[in-house]
Amino acid sequence: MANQANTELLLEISGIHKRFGGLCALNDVALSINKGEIYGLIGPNGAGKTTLFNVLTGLYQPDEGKFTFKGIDLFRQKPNVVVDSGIARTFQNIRLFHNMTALENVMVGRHVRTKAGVIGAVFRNPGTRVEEAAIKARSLELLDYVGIRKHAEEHAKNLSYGDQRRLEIARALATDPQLLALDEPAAGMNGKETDDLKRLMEKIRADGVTILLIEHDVKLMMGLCDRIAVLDYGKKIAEGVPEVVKNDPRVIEAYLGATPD
Amino acid sequence: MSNNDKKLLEVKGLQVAYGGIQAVKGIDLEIKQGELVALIGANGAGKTTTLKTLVGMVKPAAGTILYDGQDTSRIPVYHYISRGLSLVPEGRGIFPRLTVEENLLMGAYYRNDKAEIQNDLARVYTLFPRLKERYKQLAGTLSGGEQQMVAMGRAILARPKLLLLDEPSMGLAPIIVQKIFEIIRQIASEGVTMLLVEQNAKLALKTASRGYVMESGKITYADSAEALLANEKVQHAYLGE
Amino acid sequence: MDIFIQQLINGLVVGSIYALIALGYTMVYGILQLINFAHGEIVMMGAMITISAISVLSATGIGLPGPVLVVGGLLIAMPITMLIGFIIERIAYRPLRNAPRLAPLITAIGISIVLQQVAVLVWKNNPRSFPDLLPHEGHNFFGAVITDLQIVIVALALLIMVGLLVMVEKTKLGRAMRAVSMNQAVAGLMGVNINYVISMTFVIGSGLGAIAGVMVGANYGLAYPTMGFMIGLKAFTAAVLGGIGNLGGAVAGGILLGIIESVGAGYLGPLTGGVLGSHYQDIFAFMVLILVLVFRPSGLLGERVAERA
Amino acid sequence: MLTFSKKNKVTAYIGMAVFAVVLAVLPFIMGATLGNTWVRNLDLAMLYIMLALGLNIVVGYAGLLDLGYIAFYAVGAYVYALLNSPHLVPLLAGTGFEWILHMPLLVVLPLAALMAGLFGVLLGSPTLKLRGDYLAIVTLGFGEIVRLFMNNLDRPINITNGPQGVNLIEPVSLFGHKFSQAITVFGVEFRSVHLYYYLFLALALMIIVVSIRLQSSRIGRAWVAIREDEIAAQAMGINTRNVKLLAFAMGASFGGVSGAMFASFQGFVSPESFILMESIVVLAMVVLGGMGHIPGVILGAILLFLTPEVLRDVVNPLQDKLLGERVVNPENLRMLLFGLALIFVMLVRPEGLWPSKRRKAELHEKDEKAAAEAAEKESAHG
Amino acid sequence: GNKEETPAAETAAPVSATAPGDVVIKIGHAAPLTGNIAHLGKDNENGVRLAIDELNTENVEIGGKKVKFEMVSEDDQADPKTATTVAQRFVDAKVAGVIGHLNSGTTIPASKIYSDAGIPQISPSATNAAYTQQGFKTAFRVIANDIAQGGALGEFAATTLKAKKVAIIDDRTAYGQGLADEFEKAAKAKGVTVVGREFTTNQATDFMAILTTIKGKKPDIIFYGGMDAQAGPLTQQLKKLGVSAKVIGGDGFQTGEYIKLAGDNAEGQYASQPGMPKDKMPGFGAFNEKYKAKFNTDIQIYAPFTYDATRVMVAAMKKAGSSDPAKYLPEMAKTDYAGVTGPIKFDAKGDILGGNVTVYQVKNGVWEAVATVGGAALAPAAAPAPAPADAAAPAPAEAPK
Ligand SMILES: Nc1ncnc2c1ncn2[C@@H]1O[C@H](COP(=O)(O)OP(=O)(O)OP(=O)(O)O)[C@@H](O)[C@H]1O
Ligand SMILES: Nc1ncnc2c1ncn2[C@@H]1O[C@H](COP(=O)(O)OP(=O)(O)OP(=O)(O)O)[C@@H](O)[C@H]1O
Ligand SMILES: [Mg+2]
Ligand SMILES: [Mg+2]
Repeated sequence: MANQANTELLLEISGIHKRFGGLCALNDVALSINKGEIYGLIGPNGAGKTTLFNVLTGLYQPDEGKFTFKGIDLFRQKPNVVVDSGIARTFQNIRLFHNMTALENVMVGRHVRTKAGVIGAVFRNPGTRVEEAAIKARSLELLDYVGIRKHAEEHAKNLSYGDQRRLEIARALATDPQLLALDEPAAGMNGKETDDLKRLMEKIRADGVTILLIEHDVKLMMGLCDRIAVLDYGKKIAEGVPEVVKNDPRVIEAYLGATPD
Repeated sequence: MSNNDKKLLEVKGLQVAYGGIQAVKGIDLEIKQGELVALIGANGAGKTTTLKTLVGMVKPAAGTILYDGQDTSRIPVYHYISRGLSLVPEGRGIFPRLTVEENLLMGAYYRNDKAEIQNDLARVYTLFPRLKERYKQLAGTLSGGEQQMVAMGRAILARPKLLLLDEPSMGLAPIIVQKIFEIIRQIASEGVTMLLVEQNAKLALKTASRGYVMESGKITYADSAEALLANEKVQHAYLGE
Repeated sequence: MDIFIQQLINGLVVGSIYALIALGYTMVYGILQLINFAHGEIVMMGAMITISAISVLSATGIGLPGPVLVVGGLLIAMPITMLIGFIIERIAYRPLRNAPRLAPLITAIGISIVLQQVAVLVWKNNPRSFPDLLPHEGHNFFGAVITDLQIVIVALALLIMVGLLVMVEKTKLGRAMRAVSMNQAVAGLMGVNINYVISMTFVIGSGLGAIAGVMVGANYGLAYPTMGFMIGLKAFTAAVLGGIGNLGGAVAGGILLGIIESVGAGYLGPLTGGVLGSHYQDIFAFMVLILVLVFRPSGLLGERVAERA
Repeated sequence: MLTFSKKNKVTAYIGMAVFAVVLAVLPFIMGATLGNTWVRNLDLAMLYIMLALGLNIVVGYAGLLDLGYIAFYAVGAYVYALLNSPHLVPLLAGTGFEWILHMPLLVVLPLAALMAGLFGVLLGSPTLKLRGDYLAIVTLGFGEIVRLFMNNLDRPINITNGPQGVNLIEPVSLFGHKFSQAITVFGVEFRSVHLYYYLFLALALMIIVVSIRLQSSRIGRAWVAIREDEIAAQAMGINTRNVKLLAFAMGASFGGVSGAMFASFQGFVSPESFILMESIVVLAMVVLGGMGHIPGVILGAILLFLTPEVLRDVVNPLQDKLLGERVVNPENLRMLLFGLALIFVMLVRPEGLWPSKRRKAELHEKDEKAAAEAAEKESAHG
Repeated sequence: GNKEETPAAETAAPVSATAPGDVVIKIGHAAPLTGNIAHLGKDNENGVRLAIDELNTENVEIGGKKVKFEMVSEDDQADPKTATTVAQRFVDAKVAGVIGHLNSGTTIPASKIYSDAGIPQISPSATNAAYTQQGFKTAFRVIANDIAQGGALGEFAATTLKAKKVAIIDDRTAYGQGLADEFEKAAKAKGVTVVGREFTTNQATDFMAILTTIKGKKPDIIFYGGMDAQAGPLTQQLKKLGVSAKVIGGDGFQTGEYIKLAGDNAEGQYASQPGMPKDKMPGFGAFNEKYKAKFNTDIQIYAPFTYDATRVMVAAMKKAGSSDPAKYLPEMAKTDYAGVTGPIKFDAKGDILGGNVTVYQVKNGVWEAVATVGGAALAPAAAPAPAPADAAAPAPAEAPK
């Protein structure tokens, strides 16, 4: 926002509605995220944040609205198309492939960027072998990147909670996303671990990936995000730089309460 | 005052293992009647495991647990609650396809005093007016904060003597966290003894009178809450910048 | 027209029998998410034991009236099937509660084979005729015929469903059953004796199985050790059609399946100009099942628990 | 199937060579000691290995519970039977399509696989949205539909010859030699059962290799991912619809190959061979052996197929010896023991007799999963 | 054949009752001994056992040597695949001949293996015409085939019962469908109208839907091609619907079981049985008594036929002076034997010559023969089968409907 010249629009949604039976989980939501920013999404429990993530990643089909990413129309597209276009995510309740190793988890993330099929698998032609080696190399690199390379051969479910969160991020990064959507990555982490996570996110951003972040840790959000949007009852009630959002009376009333500390 | 010095819970040398993995490696804990004690520590330190062991969901490998002066090792899981031990589990553990009221009544499952149960239910509804509004809604459709309220309300209906809370603030909006902690203080003020496990260490220590710090299955610090808050090492390891 | 009404009645009766059995499947499924493949054999056991019990009772020579004999036989059979149900859960399912999902499915199949073979050893392979003791006076209903026994079957299916619904929705045991079905660990924390609740579910389901078995035996006049498989399969299909785990769904699915079958058998021929015939009734039934599930992936009345992402 | 460290490579190669020799002479050893029934049993066991490996792709790899798998076996069998028997002759007479009959094995076999694969897709497509037990019942229904069609497509036009089945199916003929006739090479007489043994062995090995290679491929990983968590798999960009259909098609085509071989081996097919119980038995082979683990599945297939046959040899003589008469109908006893064995094995080894590491791990997952599920709020809107 | 003392057992083969010097001749028997029709399979087995036990007391000599017979009985589970496995077991066990199988669906695939091994096979009960039309020299049967039985029933329905309209039901098994088709052909040939053709399965117990359809068509009689376990409840349900048309069918439910299952409603229904009426069978009375005495149960259906089949086989061995299949097979073809079921001779294909079919009716709760239809004339006439080598398809002459 500050320097218009440098901003490049990455994701734009408008008029998004999502209903579950009688409940309107998203009501006319509009967002636009610029390339390279860390964009925060906050709001009370049940406000529709995760639902918005699900819509953005194709897991839920919105009822109406507009959704473009890099100018490509992704409205009501299948998840695999969305991922292919460059959006990846993590889940609020960690959803790893528990009985695969950490490395295999990340390798699954490479699926969308590779193409060996049955023929390749069966005949193991040179092309397939090269691709397979590349998948592995890139995956190890990513494990290293998030700092859990030493756990590569462990089953995902045996990793500690914080490492599982990191693994989920590595897996998402394996799809080569331009936009990485993280759903409460710091939930259940203590202050120290949260700080580590914050540094990881800054590194990812520095490497050119735009981040969309949901978190209830206000301190983290205020310190990390370039801009923040606030959802309440499926509606966007505020948007702007942290300082402004923090002092918005509606946000205080619906979400922050009397400021702690 | 003598009553207040009574040890409600006394844990000695507790060890717990999952298969080959030792999750708790010989810890000692003590909680006096009416106390609010916090248990903090990193992920995987063994906090949840400790709580689960206290209510019989996990069997200890070694050590003794004396509750109200009695050894609890032979009690089946479903009898703990009638002895006054109640756990609000990590992740809330509500029954998604029961209504809010049915969930609350599950807390009183072991009780047969119908009139008293109705009283307690009314009390929960005054504590959480939000739940009264929604008593017929399926609990699975509630928001996270509301579910946490259901879980706490359910525990109240069990009339516990010792209430164990496992990360009640996890994933909740700040405003809800404040509310939950208000309620925790209120329940404590009514004389219920509590052991509170929290990732939000600062908040937990501010609420509790005493605290334990757990690290890789061991207790590393045991002190008054203020002392722990002031402890630099604790600050550095758990409280963040 | 009278033919059409007759076909509907036929379907209703078969359907009610399916429903009676489907209730047993659905109860167990509801609480454990387990297909109790052995339930069909419980039904068979109910019928076979009742036949034996009746012959013992009538051999005493007291000269009891027919219906009393049947009820007497049933009262002997029910506790036995309940015990069998209890034992099955105890030895074949309980140890596998934390095992991979398909393991109990295989033990269930094993149990079903074992029960069937035990029945063959006890009763031999021949079909047994079910003693003709119940009134089956035919009543004329717009030119169609329905017998007393058939009316009883339909009424019983509905009655038992209502009874079960009341139990599950209104009683403490019912609430505990539902709680156990959602989260066993937490239900235990609340003071629910999970093993007891699950055992009760099997005991009740198996008791119902015995009733269903007697209805089947009496209605068709025979029972045999291998009868459980086919009728169990149909009933299970009905339970799924209605939405497995849902008591009302079991009855709705049962009756619907019965009517589909009977209408399929009766009208596929004329409707297709004789190209298809009653031999396509099962195909027709399965096609309907698939169609229903494609449009309602959790059955007719099943809860649509969309998995949350 | 087995991995060896480098320094063990030599021993491994020796081991493999020994194994290969054993496989090669096995039918003759069996034939000499136990009779040709056992060579025949070996042949049939091989067919079941192929079947079980096919189902393993669907159930073991992709985690889709299929109770109607035998349908694909049936499709393969009928494709072979109809194209290699006199049955269709009157129907095709004068239509100009007579050429479809009597095609060489190398054409019929892929055709059978293809047809079965097609049916796999046909079954797969309406069931993609279904989960767990709903999928089970629909696949079960599908299996029955296929069998019923085969039983009833004798009127108005006689395509399958209905319950009478298709008879006089020609045996496999390779390199101009009919497998029904014995052949003598270097003084060794290879009988029909031997020839089939080597053919089936070759096909089974092929299927094993394909299974192994699929497992550790990009596609194999996608299957496991879907089995572990379908939504997460979707979110990783896996086109779950196509990947699942692929599993159905691959599994089905293995079944088709096995079915075609069954038809030629047996010389007769009828719908009775494709009843639900067969599907259940094949499923039991996969689960009992160790889902998703190829050696386990093979072991399961061999054990479940051969146990009843062994019991046949054991139960009667044993009763005669011990009791002097046959107190219990041996056939009942055989089934009884089979049932008890199923229960016993599952109780002792719920993860299967020879599970993969991954599956072993899964066994200890439930508690955590319950907690995770509880944490997840579930929604039940109508 | 005297009492053996225990010491002998040490040296003797594991076969229990063999004196040291005897030659043991194994005769295979195959039938379903488990499953739905195990009672029929057991009955077949009993027939063979009776014959063999008798033969063993008769001091039979073959080629100048005293011989002992031993039955090797196997369960084919009525399943084609199992049947071929069983067949291979017999071949391995070097049986001299096989009595079986019970069902057409198992007899046919197994016959190929026997043919390849050159072992004679006599089926006591597989009536599907295709069995003997494969061109196998080793395949025989001692029972009239479906063409004969269906034809006889059709004729009986038309001429004796004077039926004008019939409805036909079959159970979609090889047996039921085959018989029903033959009945349909014969009935139509006699000018009877087929007003309905319905289908059920051999697992079914509920027939209300198809019977309701049939009721609307008002047939004079209802033909059922299938077994007793279905025919029983089917008959009951007809009565429930108030249909008075008579039920008629083949040997599948000409059993005591049927009468039990259908209860009072069995009264007056018809079913046929290949062969002469039991009381007219030359040796049936004596056979029946022996059977009851030995097994303490009633004959189901085919025991007399398996008994005869066993004896026919042994008679051929005696004549040839050898139990080597290659040697006695030619004698089998020349069989001329007076069995308890009647005279037995085979035609060129191995079918019984002049196989009669008797129609029975339930009267006062028991089956009573009411007519014997001359299958003798029908059987050879109806099966011209010009090209024995590869004609598996139904004979083209019968194609037009
Ligand atoms: N699949 C679904 N079916 C029905 N209702 C749903 C579904 N998914 C979400 N909802 C409802 O939509 C609303 C928004 O939920 P959502 O999970 O998006 O909230 P959230 O903002 O992420 O909350 P939290 O901070 O607690 O994670 C809630 O009321 C929820 O119950
Ligand atoms: N069911 C289980 N099986 C095997 N290991 C387990 C199981 N539950 C927990 N563990 C292991 O025991 C250790 C302690 O776990 P626990 O859940 O008690 O930690 P915690 O302190 O509650 O952590 P968190 O803050 O993440 O909740 C961890 O290493 C964990 O991986
Ligand atoms: Mg959320
Ligand atoms: Mg914890």
